[in-house]
Amino acid sequence: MALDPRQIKADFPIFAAQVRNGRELVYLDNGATTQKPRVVIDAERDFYSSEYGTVHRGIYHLSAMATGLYEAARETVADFVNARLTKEIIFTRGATDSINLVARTFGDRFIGKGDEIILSEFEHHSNMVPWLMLQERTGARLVYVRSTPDWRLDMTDLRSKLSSRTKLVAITGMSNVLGTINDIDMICQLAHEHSARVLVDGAQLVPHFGFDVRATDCDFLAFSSHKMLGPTGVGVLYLKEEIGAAVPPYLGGGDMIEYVRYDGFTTNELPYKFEAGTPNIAGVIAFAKAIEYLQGLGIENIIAHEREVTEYALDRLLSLEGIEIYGPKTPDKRGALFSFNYKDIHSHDVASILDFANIAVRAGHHCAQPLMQRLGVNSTARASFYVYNQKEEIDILRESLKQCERFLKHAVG
Amino acid sequence: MALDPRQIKADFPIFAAQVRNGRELVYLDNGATTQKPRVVIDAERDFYSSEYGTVHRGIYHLSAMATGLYEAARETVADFVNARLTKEIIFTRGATDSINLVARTFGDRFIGKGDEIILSEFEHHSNMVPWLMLQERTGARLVYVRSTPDWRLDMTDLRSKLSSRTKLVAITGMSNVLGTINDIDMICQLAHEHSARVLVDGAQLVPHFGFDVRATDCDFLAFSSHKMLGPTGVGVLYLKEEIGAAVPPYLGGGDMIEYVRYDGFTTNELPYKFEAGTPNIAGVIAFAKAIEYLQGLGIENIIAHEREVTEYALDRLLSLEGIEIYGPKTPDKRGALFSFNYKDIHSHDVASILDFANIAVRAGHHCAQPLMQRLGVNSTARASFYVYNQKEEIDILRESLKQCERFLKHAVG
Amino acid sequence: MQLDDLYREVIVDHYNRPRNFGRPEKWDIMVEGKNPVCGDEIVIYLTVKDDVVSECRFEGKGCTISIASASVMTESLIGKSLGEIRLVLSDFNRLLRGEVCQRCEQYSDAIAFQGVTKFPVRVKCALLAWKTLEGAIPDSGTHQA
Amino acid sequence: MQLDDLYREVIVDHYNRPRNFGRPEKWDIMVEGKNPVCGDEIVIYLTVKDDVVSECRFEGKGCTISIASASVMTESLIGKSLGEIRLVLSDFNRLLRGEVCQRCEQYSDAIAFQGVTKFPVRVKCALLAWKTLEGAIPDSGTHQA
Ligand SMILES: Cc1ncc(COP(=O)(O)O)c(C=O)c1O
Ligand SMILES: Cc1ncc(COP(=O)(O)O)c(C=O)c1O
Repeated sequence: MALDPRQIKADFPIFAAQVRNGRELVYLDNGATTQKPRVVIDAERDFYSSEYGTVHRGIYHLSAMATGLYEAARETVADFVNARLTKEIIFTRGATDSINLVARTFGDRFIGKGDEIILSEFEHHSNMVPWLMLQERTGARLVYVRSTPDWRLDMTDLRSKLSSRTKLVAITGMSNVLGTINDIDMICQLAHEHSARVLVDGAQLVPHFGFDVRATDCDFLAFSSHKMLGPTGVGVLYLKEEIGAAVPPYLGGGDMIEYVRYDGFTTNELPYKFEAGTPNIAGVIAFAKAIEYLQGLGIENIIAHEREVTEYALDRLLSLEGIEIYGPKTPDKRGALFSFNYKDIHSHDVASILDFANIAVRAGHHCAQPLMQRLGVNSTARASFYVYNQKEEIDILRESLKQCERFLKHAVG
Repeated sequence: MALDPRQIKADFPIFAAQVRNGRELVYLDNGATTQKPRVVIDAERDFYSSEYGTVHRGIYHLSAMATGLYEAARETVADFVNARLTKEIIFTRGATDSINLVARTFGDRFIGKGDEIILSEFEHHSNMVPWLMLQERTGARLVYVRSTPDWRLDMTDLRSKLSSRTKLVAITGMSNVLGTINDIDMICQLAHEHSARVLVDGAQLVPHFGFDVRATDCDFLAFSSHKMLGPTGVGVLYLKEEIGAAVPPYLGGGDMIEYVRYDGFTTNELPYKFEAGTPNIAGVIAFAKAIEYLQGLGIENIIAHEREVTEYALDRLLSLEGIEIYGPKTPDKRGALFSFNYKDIHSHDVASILDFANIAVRAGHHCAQPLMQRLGVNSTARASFYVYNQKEEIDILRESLKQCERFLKHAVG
Repeated sequence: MQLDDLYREVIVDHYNRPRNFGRPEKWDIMVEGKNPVCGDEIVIYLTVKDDVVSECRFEGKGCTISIASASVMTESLIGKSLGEIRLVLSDFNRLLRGEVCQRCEQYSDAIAFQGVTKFPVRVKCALLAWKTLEGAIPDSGTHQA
Repeated sequence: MQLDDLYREVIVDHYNRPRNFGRPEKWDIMVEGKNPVCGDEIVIYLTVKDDVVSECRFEGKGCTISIASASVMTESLIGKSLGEIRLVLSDFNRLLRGEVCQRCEQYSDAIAFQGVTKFPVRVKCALLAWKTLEGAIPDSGTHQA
């Protein structure tokens, strides 16, 4: 069943609130963060208003209820990514936190001097800097897989770089700059042939295409709630039980321990081992509502919508004179996220001028500075779409882009 | 001006929602987490409903507004703890996260083999385990200051344990088991005489007594939003600028970098250096509302209320036959938080039975297992008070405690 | 939901007068269990003759529910074969998950713990002795996600 | 708030025809600045004679606001003593903080940047050249919390 973005929009209070100069909000910065539906907003409010308590420790009613909701959220997430065990789901602060967790636990334990970590050229800083830091700590080496001219991962190059030295392939599911979707199934298969583990940065992919950790057989999956209709301050790390059990803990504190003595401690079982301190209880509970909302729309329908938008956007934007789009020009294995520059107008100017038409796009390096250099640009503008975006908004974007130029030209007099 | 808890309660929707069997909720687990006033709940809802966007990167209206609110929240916090510079305030996930941040940055850089970290015997696991982990990583040594028979920090013992080997004194502002408040001014003075830094675990102290980082001259201060009327998933680390500049970063990712190359990176300036990834934007913004609410009540008034409750509770509870209270028996330098056991009824049974009278108390080890051993108990019940608690609730607690016994006796037949 | 659902008379009775309490002179199997959260500790001693439990005793500290549950457990195990014990274990686990368990009527006062399912935070207390025993009977095959 | 507040004609003009653009043959002081977020880069060249700026040129890449602002800056510095430059710098900073600055009228087209204060995210762009110069004039004493 096709999504009806008009109807979906009605579930998101921001669209009614943010009409400016008679123009509706065209929100195209979904790659950065998404808006929240009423069910998610209400979930937090209702929880705080009528059943708030801490988790895991309280005997009393409120705490028992909160614990029940919190752990039910974990099941919702486990189910969403098809994890074998609920305890393979760790709640973190966000995708960045999830990846750092892996670097500090699995990385520090299993990746040493001379070992290699394979990345793509188009990773987000969050999937680069933790490994650069690990490199500094341990002397491991980062190896980058080349991109094809069409800005896809060069699988031949990946094959040639995989070796017995490879301990981890840390790769994005979908690039937040190029829109490129990587072939995770194949990457896992190839990596596992070399006994290397695979971390999938799912921050962009998961919200738009869902994910099946068992089908892909990936070892780690990181993603963020706020990029998939959920609250800020919540992320997920899926990790295989066998790995979770074998690595040291991440943060120390309450809940992650079994016994503490003045001179030592033992760690709690999964998933608690990796959840030190009071978690973002309300955030996690509301995040489950976001997932349920997405499931209500139907992941298949979301994927179909994404495809339709991608095709239309590529068609309408590529045909605009003076635009340069960075990333694959064909809709296969590509998300509805488009980085571009228009004429020689600086991306900041583009974003400012579009903002005046109440169109929100991103401008800058998108936390991918090295890639910017590969692309030969200082910055790009980026329009990224989600379930509430209509094809018509692509036309609005197109027309408004033309205005940019006219505006700056006109001003010269 | 004296606080009026009845009136304050009206600001917290949960109290209307949680009437059970005609009994109002007597919420006495404030040491674990506090309830939320309407202004805080509404702040999150309003933000998501009408002005949500990401921070620090967006050119467009929503993002500019969100950034403004987020950074204004930082100023609110800086002002609340009287920081010299706004950039000395780092937003984290919670007190636990804040302390781990210090262990991983300051600890890993400046505390080596043979160096000593001084703690009290009554630290929360969150201020023990990160140091136990550092001990494992670096060979630093943990040194515990003895307690006096009255369960206060033995300052003579502290003096004798401070030495040139001491690199850090990591100490709670107020014990979450004993209620003991430490003399932070004096501790900082003594530690600084030995060029040791001081980390104050303010998770319990800050919500009830406020804090002045400049007056105490502490080097680090950690606390959590959720224990002071704010949302879950937000914490604060105050750290002195000179330290923040000198230590390595914590998590790697977006926002915490200045430049990233494929083979290295440079870090951003404070506070961003320590805030990798998309932060808990809504949580932080609502947290500022919680602080403003507390400031509206007046910190002085909160302190006076705490004192009044403490005096009354000590009086009423100590006079109850069969109760054992762990912690100082006098109200000076002591918070309104009481760990106890009643007759030989297990704390879990006490909590379950009190829960039936709609009284929420904690039972267990309160994330302080080693202290439980010092106290010679397996667990305790704990009643902890806050701004919405009335003295009458102490009487209700007292009467209900008596019921516990009668209930279990009666059941025997 | 009533507090009596948790503190059934028979449970409080088992707590106040635990059956088979105290360390025996000798035993074949000994196993210790702890709940780090509440500090409860339990030690179980089994004597097995011809594959049948001839004696089962315990000692420990704990709340009403955990002590009573251990007491009931010892009673329901005596006279059972190791194979039967596995069945009892999995039955009790099912009971505490809120599932129907007709056989449970036969196990001493086990059925009294049905009410504990309404108090999720106390289920752990009720299971402490049983989970501990499970650790000593390797093949007992109750799984947990 | 109007988009014209940001893109005043005079600003767009400075962007399209930046004054004092391009590297000079020689110079006394050279200083580079970058904005990592947007990739903007700027290099400023100063020639000083008898403590007075005789020439000020720049080159770089950037958005309308950052380029125009650099262009305006060069114009407003030429002929000033180093002491006066400090004053100009702090005046421009104040202007961009939204404070009243009557002297700013005298600095080339600096006053046109007043509208930028309504676009907080673009203030950084407007300040890039000025902050960069500040780094080369150590005593300029503008403080930031
Ligand atoms: C591909 C990718 N990875 C990681 C992240 C980091 O996510 P977060 O900021 O939620 O931690 C992002 C978000 O910008 C992203 O696009
Ligand atoms: C003294 C003390 N320190 C640290 C913490 C940890 O706080 P959080 O769980 O919010 O990280 C707590 C909360 O239980 C505490 O009481």
